[in-house]
Amino acid sequence: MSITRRKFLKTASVGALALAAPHVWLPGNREAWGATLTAGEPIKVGLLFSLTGGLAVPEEDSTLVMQYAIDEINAAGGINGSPIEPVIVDAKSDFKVYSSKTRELILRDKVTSIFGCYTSASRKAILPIVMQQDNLLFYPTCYEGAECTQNTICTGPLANQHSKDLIPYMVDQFGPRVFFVGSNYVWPKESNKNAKVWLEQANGELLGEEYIPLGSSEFGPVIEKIRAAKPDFIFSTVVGASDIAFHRQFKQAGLKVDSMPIASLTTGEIETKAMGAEFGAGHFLSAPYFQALENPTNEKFVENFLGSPYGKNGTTHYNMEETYTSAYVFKGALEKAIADHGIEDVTPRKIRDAAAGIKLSADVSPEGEVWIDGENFNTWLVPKIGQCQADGSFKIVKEAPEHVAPDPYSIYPDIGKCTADGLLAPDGTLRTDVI
Amino acid sequence: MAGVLEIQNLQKNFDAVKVINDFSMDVIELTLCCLVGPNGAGKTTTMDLITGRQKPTSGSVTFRGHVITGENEQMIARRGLGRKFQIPAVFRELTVRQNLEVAYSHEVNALKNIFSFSSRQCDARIDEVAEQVGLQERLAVIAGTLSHGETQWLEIGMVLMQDPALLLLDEPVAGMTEQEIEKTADILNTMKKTKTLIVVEHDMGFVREIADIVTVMHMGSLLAQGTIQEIETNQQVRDVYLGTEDH
Amino acid sequence: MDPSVVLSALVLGISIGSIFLVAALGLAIIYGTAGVINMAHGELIMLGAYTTYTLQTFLGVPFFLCLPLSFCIVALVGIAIERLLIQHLYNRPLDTLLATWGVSLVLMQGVRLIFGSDPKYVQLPAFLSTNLDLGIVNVSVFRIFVVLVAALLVFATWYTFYRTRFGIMVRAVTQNKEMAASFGINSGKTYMLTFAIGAGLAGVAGAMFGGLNIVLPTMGMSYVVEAFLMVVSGGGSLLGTILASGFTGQMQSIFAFIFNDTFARFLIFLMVVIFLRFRPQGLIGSGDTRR
Amino acid sequence: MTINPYHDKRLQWVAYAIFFALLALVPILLDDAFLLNQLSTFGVYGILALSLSLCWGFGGILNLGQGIAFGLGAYGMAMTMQMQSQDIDTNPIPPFMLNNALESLPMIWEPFWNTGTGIFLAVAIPTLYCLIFGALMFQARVSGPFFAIMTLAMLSAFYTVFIDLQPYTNGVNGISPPMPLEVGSLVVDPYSTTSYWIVYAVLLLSTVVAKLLTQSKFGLIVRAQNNDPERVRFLGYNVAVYETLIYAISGCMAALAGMCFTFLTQYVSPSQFDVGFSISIVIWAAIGGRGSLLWAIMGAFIVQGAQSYLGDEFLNTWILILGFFFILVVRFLPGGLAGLVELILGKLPNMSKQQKSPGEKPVDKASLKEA
Repeated sequence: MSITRRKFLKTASVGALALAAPHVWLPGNREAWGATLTAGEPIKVGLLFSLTGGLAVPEEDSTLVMQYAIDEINAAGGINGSPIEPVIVDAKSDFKVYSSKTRELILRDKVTSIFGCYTSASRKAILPIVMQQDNLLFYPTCYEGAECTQNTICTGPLANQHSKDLIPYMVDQFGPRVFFVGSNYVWPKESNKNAKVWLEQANGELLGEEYIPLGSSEFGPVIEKIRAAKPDFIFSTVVGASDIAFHRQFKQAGLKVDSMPIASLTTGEIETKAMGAEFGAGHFLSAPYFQALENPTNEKFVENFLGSPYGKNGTTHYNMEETYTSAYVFKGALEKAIADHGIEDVTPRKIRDAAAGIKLSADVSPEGEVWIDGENFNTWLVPKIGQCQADGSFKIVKEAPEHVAPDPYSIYPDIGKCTADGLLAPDGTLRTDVI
Repeated sequence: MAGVLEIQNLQKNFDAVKVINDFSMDVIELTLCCLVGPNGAGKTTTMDLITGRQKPTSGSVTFRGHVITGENEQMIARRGLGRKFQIPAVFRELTVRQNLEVAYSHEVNALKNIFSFSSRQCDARIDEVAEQVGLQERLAVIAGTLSHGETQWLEIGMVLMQDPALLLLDEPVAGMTEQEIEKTADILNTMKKTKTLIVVEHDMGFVREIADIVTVMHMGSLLAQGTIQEIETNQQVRDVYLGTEDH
Repeated sequence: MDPSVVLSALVLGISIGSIFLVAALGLAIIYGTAGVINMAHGELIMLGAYTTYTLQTFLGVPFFLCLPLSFCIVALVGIAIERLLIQHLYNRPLDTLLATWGVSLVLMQGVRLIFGSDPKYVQLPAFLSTNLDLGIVNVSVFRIFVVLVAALLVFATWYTFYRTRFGIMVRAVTQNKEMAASFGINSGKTYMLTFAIGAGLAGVAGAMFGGLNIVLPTMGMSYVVEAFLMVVSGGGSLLGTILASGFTGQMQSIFAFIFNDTFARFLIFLMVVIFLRFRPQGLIGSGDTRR
Repeated sequence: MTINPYHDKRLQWVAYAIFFALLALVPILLDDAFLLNQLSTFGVYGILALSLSLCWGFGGILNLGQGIAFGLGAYGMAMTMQMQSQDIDTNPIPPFMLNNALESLPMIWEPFWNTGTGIFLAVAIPTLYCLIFGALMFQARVSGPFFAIMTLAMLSAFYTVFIDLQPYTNGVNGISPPMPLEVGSLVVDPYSTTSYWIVYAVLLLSTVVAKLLTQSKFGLIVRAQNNDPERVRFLGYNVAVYETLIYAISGCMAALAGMCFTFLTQYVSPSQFDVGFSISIVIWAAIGGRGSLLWAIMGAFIVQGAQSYLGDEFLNTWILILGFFFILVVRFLPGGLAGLVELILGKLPNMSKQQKSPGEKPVDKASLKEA
């Protein structure tokens, strides 16, 4: 039965195939990068962020800080004498535009790499094209993991790094009973799965888990559930406008920050500024970077950035810093790739391979030394815990004693382990492009 | 002759107000019955109740032996009951020809109509009806640009295209000039040879020209019924009309 | 279930219902009177929030004074929209819907150009950020405040439309425009004022929602679909909208307690569709108003 | 009475022929993967605008939720493509499901193992949805702005539910099938002429079907009920059936567009159900001319083309410009660009003396005013 159907489809498709002469592409084969770098000529990279629409709040900052970093690198002589040339596009907070702009960047502008996206949804939207064209995506913020491609480098914390220190710290300071609140999508759910692992290790107790529709601003029912459960602290992965509504309604409902603080993975400098500092004060955030970090690199970064035309929004925060370091990871990897292969033979894929183990010293990275994992190409970093102060700034209350390793499959050991060549399942099979 | 339409004890209440109150009437085949009465007598509501546009509170309407109360507009229409509205209702964006084509509703099945493009029968019927209502020169015109009288004729033509057994015409000469009224009277007089008609009308002169039977309504009830001469000499009717002096 | 949880759910239901109501009130008036579906309503709410923010931040106007001022300023915007655009489209209901959608695009992007897309917030007087502990239930003062304002607005609206000369004029125009005109009622002016009041109510709503959460150019969108459902299922009348908001608010709260917020939202949409299948004229609304 | 060449039926067919001939020349004349892909995407938008013009321009049913059928079609295709990269023995479950603690493939995914069944379902489910929802609403005689609001509400409901059903849909993150669509031995590479021709064929087919529909008796009745549904009812037609059918046919076309879109982008997410996207479909059709199928398609090409080339130029002011332009069109030019062309052609010296025949497009200015 299946044979006849196959035969039919085959006959039917022959006609169409005849018309489809150029660009025939067989699964498994990747398109070669259709350009070469030349010494002294500009190196094009794409900046794919939303400058308009709902995602513009964080992503406009990402574009600005990338421009700042590129200027800084170019002023210091560029990469092997070649300046970096950013191709800036506006993704308009619409995944269809992300997808079409990626095509534009790769196929028309022939960029060497793309720095872009703030949400997993937009990343998933562009990865099929990036993978097929064998280009390289620098994803400069946190995400849930559970992905193993050969075309992505991430400089933000993975779900397994993010809350590893935060949960034990909060249990220790406030007590073992915790309530999880998150926005209803993949990243909060994955983060919470990781948090549960740390919670168990810290002998904590999970009282409840609630998810709010993205963009929703009604926290009444959730707050009543929290009030009834009486947790010692709240672990929050609520994002965006909802996060601000949550903090405001938390205070308005009479919940007390001293006895039941929110430990968040998202509420940073931008958010506290947007909600009014009195609503943020006293709550906690885990992030690899805070504007208030006291080290010379950061002080220089904050001062120079805010003094530059790109610092018009008046703050730096973890997302921007992760974007900033990604530019230097790119620089390091490209220099290594040029040294290994010669500039004419460099391709985005070779840059990615060369990024394995690239280390940014504390002189370069405002958050302190970080390096790229040689297997899964995420970043080894030190998560820090900050407490929001009355003026909206953060005070660092704890810093992890050592770097935490990124592991995109930490809670799914049965699925496999991400290696440089693909996802290695426990039975030894290797699968590429797992998204 | 048998009654083609029988209305029995029809009642319609809007909240506490009885708009139609125990109204009964028989319409005999191939006659033209005029329904007259002052404003608010319930003439148009009666039409609505017959054609299914409104549901009666109680009572029944029987058409050619079938009780049609409770059926919806299209079911009643398919039984052979055509209606022209008081405010002429034509498809203003379509041409006169298209209006008539839509009204040719021998096939109402939507799926079959998807595959139906043009039919010779329909075209023949359009020519016939257009001649009958005097619009044969105006077939290509957009209906919205017709004069008031022409619009009235078009709607009569549409009802004819439907080929119903019973036509209900709500004020077919309202707003017409003298000549137009005369022409309309001719059209109706020709029609009643093959159709049964109920005409709601204010203009007693026009009624005199066309009516076989006149039914007078007042306050939702039947006041009198008979030939035009009988009605014109009826004292009750005179009282009601003198009270309101309508035309 | 624990009685205090049930009670909390009910109290919260009233609060959520009052938020729906405040959001829908202006829409209901405009729809009920002029038959205009104002797709820019959400953006008028947003304008109200930005007005309050601006008055507060740059002129130091106290919050309570911002509410009436937002009403006036957004009402002026409403008048401008009505005069320039809507009055030419009253006989094309679908086109008013589209045109006001265009207005919403322009307002949203215009505000973004002026204020930037970073979020702002409305500063509340300290006592509104506290709560009231009544033993078994615990209510935030701000939520009580919203309920009170909702009640006040409903009363004011009812008074305006049922107890003043203007109200009689509005209802006359709604019933029969030609007839009203023959009594010397200027229907154009009546519509304009109704539109202004509807817009002004959206402005007040915005001022309050700015206190509940965040002020963003896109904030209007999150209220507008629910507000429409309230008006449609209420049948376009004031009482219908109040009933629909109250009922939906309770449902939202109860479902959110039993299931979760997302599912509660979905259930509400489903219920409205099924309800309208069997009662297309809405809760309060007459069926026979055609031709 | 002078005849406007715009209404000439033969000239109309010529215009359609020229448009499709030009589109057919593109892949022959230019070998640019990016442009081809972009034009294919515009083609998909064209199908959407066409489908909306059919139900709104001709049927008077303003559907603000055209994204539902589009999104369902897109999901159906994405599920089909996703299952093509799975293996029934070694790797039967899409990766995202494992993260959502699903041990086995959910029932609703099972039919998508088979490409043919998957593609069939991708069209059938949205069409069926439109039939059911349309029947519910139209039988209750919900129409006009009320219906528009209800479609908007359903759109929000779908958006919410597709986010919430994370184990089955991967929530907000959506589904990105790692491989292009394969039908038999044909690989539908999104950057190739193959995919261009498929979109072209779907657009052509939809246009011809839509054009024939509008010229059939069915189309005439649909247009008549747009003028005056009650009159149509009193002629014996069940208006609800006609409305439901035109709504479902339009939905079916939108579903086809959704499927094409998925093999072009290899990605689908709940933002297909975004209100803004469904509204932009309305904007394309309105600016092009809702009453003309061809102009609705061109509306999509023009607006999307302008957006991708001028959008970056004007960045922040682009939406402002689009908004103003849209308002002006609704206010002064309800027939869209088509109405403008009609007006201009009407002013030209009379070219054709032909009698008008039935089944023409109702695009004179007076005709676009709703009652």
